[in-house]
Amino acid sequence: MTERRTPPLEPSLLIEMYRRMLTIRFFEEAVFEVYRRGWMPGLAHLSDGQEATPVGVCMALRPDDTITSTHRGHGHIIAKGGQVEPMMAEVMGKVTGYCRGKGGEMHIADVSLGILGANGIVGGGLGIAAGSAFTAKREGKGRVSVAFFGDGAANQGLWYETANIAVLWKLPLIYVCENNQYTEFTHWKKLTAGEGLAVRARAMGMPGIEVDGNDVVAVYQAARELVERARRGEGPATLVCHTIRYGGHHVGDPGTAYRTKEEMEEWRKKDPIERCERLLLETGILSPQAIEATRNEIYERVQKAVEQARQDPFPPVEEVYEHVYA
Amino acid sequence: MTERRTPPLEPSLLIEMYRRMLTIRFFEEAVFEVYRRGWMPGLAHLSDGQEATPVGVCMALRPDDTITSTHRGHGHIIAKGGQVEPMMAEVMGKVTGYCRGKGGEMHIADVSLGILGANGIVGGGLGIAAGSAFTAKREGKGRVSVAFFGDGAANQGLWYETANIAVLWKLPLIYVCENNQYTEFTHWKKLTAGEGLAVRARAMGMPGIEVDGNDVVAVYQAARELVERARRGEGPATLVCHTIRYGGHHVGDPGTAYRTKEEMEEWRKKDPIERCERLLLETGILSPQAIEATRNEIYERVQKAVEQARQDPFPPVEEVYEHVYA
Amino acid sequence: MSTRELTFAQAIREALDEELARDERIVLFGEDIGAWGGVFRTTEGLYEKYGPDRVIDTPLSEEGYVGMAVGIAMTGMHPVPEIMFGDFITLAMDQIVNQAAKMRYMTGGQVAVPITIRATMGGGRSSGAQHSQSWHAWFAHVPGLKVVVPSTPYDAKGLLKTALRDPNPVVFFEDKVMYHKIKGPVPEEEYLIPFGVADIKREGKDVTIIALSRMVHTALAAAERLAQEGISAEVVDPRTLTPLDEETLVQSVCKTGGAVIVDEGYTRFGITAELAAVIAKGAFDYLDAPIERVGAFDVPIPFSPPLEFATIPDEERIVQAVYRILEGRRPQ
Amino acid sequence: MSTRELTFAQAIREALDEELARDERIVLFGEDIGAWGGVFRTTEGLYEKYGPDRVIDTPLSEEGYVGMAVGIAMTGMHPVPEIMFGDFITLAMDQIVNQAAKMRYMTGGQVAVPITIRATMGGGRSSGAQHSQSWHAWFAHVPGLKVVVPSTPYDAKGLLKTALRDPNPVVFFEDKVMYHKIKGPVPEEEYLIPFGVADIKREGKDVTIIALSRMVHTALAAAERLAQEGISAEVVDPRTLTPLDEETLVQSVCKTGGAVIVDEGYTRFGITAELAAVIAKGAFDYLDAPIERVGAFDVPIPFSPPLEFATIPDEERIVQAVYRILEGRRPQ
Ligand SMILES: Cc1ncc(C[n+]2csc(CCOP(=O)(O)OP(=O)(O)O)c2C)c(N)n1
Ligand SMILES: Cc1ncc(C[n+]2csc(CCOP(=O)(O)OP(=O)(O)O)c2C)c(N)n1
Ligand SMILES: [Mg+2]
Ligand SMILES: [Mg+2]
Repeated sequence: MTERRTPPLEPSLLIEMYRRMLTIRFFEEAVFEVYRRGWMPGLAHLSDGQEATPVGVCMALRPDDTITSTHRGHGHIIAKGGQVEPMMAEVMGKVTGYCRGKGGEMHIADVSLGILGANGIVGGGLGIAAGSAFTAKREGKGRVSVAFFGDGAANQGLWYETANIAVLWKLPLIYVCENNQYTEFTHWKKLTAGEGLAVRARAMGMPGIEVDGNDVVAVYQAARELVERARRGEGPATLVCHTIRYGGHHVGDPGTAYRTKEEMEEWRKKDPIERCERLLLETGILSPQAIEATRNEIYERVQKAVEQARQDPFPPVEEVYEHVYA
Repeated sequence: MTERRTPPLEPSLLIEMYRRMLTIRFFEEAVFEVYRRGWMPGLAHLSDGQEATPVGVCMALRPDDTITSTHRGHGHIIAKGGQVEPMMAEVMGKVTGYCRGKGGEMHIADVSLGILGANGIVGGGLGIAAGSAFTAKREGKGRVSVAFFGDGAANQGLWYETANIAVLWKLPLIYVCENNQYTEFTHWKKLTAGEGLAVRARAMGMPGIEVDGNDVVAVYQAARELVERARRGEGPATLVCHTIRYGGHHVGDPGTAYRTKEEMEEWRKKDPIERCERLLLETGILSPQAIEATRNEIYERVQKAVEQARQDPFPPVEEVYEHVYA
Repeated sequence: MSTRELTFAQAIREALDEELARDERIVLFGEDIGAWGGVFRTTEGLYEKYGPDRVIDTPLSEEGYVGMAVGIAMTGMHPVPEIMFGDFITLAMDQIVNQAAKMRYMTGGQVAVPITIRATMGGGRSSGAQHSQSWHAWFAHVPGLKVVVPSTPYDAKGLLKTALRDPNPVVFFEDKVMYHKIKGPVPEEEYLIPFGVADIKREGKDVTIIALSRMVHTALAAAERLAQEGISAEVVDPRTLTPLDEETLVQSVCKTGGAVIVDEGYTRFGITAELAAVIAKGAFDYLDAPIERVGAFDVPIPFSPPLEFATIPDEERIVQAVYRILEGRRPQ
Repeated sequence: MSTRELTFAQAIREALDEELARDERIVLFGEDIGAWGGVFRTTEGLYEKYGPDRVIDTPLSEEGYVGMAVGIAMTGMHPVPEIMFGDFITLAMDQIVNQAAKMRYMTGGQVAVPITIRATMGGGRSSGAQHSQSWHAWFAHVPGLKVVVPSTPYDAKGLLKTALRDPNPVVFFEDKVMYHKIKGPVPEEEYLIPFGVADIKREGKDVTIIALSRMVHTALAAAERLAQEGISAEVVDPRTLTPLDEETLVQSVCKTGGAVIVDEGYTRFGITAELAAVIAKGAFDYLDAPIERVGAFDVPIPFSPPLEFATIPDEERIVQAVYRILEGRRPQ
């Protein structure tokens, strides 16, 4: 037997990270299938390939910390504890969905878990995240707020305006920029001046850190440090995670026209889940059998969620006028 | 007789700078008087004290270069060649004004001089300036675009969005931030995170330079370098000029509640016009008599402009429907 | 009940003061609303009384601080962002329309978004085209928002207090010309005014003038002039646009047989259009003449006073509109 | 004249193509409109044909690139910024409303601001509350803008070419559901359609249905159904909202005595209100029944299909509105 690696983190934590990443992967693959079979209305924006970022960040959070999510939000929601059953029902527009079918694929939220909504306006959630950080600071319980957003969103003026305010007021806010290399169909470097958001963040007076967004341990460690700093009242920070989405911009885009095969193959070698699996095996935290069992268990759960959601009813038409006002 | 200083710039240039700064000073003082006497409708935002920045920058420009101005725009307009007569008439809402009385104090423009309008939306002109730079680049004649704006405007998202695009597309655009220490009634440091706009500009991938905004020669030299760089096709830059407004935020504000006497006295010692006068005297470019004559000449011109504007008619009511559409 | 005369600005300030004292979840945001007391003095003294944690000066970033207000509201507080000149609300449109107004619905009712956005409106101050606009029609068109347009100190205070207890986003429009010019009685005792209840500001029987915000005063002056000529005009103030008290408006017109609708916003596709459409339908069998709409001219607000005053509805235009209705009145 | 059938998207693309070729001052801006050809394929092939200097991919910065367009227009070019989903136009409101629409007026006529803003509208694609809205009413309310709402490939091409030669800011709304679903004849030869001229899409005598953009097709389907029952409905399409061809609308209603107004935007304070107000006045003596307004329900557009389809006007709602008018018709 070869020498075992020492686990970089608590085994239970690593297992949980692995489970959440797998859940995201299987969920996204299932949504794709649901779309392909015509079981869902509209389109979906999948995040398979990007699992390490939301999971690494969210495992550094407390239950009462909040996140804001994006159009590509399924991963954030699962990472923060969202359940696949009401998620899948929401994707299909069923009344059993998190938002009773009113939100849809792009707007899944579970406010009780601190998930303050996903946003179809790219960058639109940055204000909400900063606002949550304001309340958190006011409450004084060390709660933090995380804003997930993409490399494209990073060029919206709202980032700049809230970053200025967050630094000034020392808000416990972590900007997590998932740089998946593309803003829709265009490479981020064609759309982003200078060296990117981490450098800009530093110019605003906050830490700007970049990490391998496909390494869940690295993401976790970086996030943890920034989160703890924010909890201590030392203000906001920006964490840029470099990653890739495997699929297209949405389920209708194969994602091949603007990306090369080689590029994608390079990224596949850095698959976040495989890396985590290797780590679990090499540290002896999980046996190959346990890995296999975990995969099966989660896969089954997601499949069941699909089956159940298919059976579930659409919302009754009377609900159309509900929830406009509180 | 004491040794003479060597002029840092062409004497004719220094004289013209002096004349334009004086014109601004006397114009602003006249507007205040016009307001005080109830000869103008509404309020006015004066820039006395800040003369060196617009003049230093605009003397580095060609006639076909464009500028965009702000709510505190009289100085920019005079610096770019605007005439006091139609300006004063505009301030009073007369049909002889630059904008036939439709624009008013806050919206004086002479497009034929490359003055693409002043803006009552703080930061609102940044898009226009970037657009003019786009056209300039397309024309390929070395023309540049200058955006004047304040320390307050620098926190608007539009700066960030256009800065990103301007750097990406290498637009011949000079952002000139007049940091007059206050955003209305609040000190800029209370509203601005980090070290300020020059640092932010660098993070966007363009030069960010700071100068003494009360030293017309320093402003000119810095502007000239950035303008020439832009003409050569090397892209945008940001120039931050530190200065102060002598008066209040507008003519109804004495400007004393949020600023100390000492602070203002320090600034008065750095008066841009007095410094320029001293330079002209010490270099022998102008004699005390010539200085006196220049002051009188310009003062008289501004006073005449006031008298004429008072006589001028208001626009006929029929004009209200004109100029909505071209 | 003891009453005093307060200006419109004082009434606003008093509502803010009382609600800040009552509910510590309320926080005010805006440019120079703190130490400076607000450029229109509507927050005067509140910074001193409630401190910099409750009355907060923001950077010049309308999108940013209104956006933050959405998140603050979603996490249990009640933010009150101020838009100094309503013209600048353009910068915060996305956060108001796509975020604040929709979050409850999109989450299937999981959250409430209690934000009170205070914005000014109104021209007539020679402030030029970018400091004189009245954009309340836009927000009345957006589901999920409530829109309030008070005309008197009494209404302003009672409605603002209601807004500050409403769990929904409310856009509260204050005509800046009224702040220091309009005075009126305000009880010492606490009171609230419910949304969706129009107020008959003057009773009459020959014609109904529907007006809101500052135009109520213009309408009342016109009604006074008409009274001298023996014409009895009823003046009705809807007070809120969403919800809209259609019934009171329609009933008044059913009684008088004629309606003039007055609003300081632009005429085309504006407030007067909706109110006219509602009344034309509701009072279809009672209208003796076409409804008259009196709004701002459809031009950017000009600076020069003779032009500016021409664009904004005045007494004379209202009176002329009433004449047109009475002339056009069919033999009964 | 030879004609072909083109889809709505192809007609748009062809107008852009022809005008890009005709006038080199025209430059297109937008997100992924270049190499990718636009997410709705309306700029397909134009990048290849006119190059990256004429068909320009922008960062995700709506306020920024629309703002730039104002300056580009003021310096002699004709920019065409695209707002991928009309919902995002909220982000560019200030630049459209306070800058583009006012610059000419505020400078006393010194400049023209020829911008053609292309924006989509329309729901029915299960895209959720932030990708399904129709905000054309806002812009119709803003002086200085022109607003175009074409319903057919023929109109889209002719009106877009007119917009691209107009020296004013034009907001051109394209219902995204029509892009690939609606086909129609388009002549090979060049033609332009002037603004402010409504088009009678179907003649009739019993009732007038006024509809715009995609709702024209829904109205035509309703008219067809009504025809089977012996009811002859006229369908009138205003095509542009500013300028508005009030005369044609009013004349049609004077002829038929009844009006149903259909728009996919929200009902309250929306397009249907202005059109109803204009007609209620212009056809006052000819209306036999109250005007019926059919707009989207006043709720954020829901995702789930049964809810979403309920909110958007359909054939059935139009037919029912016609029934109400004919029932309510007074004995003549
Ligand atoms: C304000 C706004 N503009 C444009 C779009 C259309 N759009 C949807 S996703 C997207 C790209 C977003 O890129 P990025 O932020 O990098 O996120 P990613 O899709 O890569 O996860 C665009 C342009 C939008 N939804 N919202
Ligand atoms: C978008 C917008 N927000 C707020 C205002 C109100 N306002 C006018 S001037 C000003 C301060 C501007 O500060 P700065 O940019 O530093 O320019 P300065 O007045 O110092 O020249 C403010 C807040 C405005 N006109 N536009
Ligand atoms: Mg991306
Ligand atoms: Mg300043």
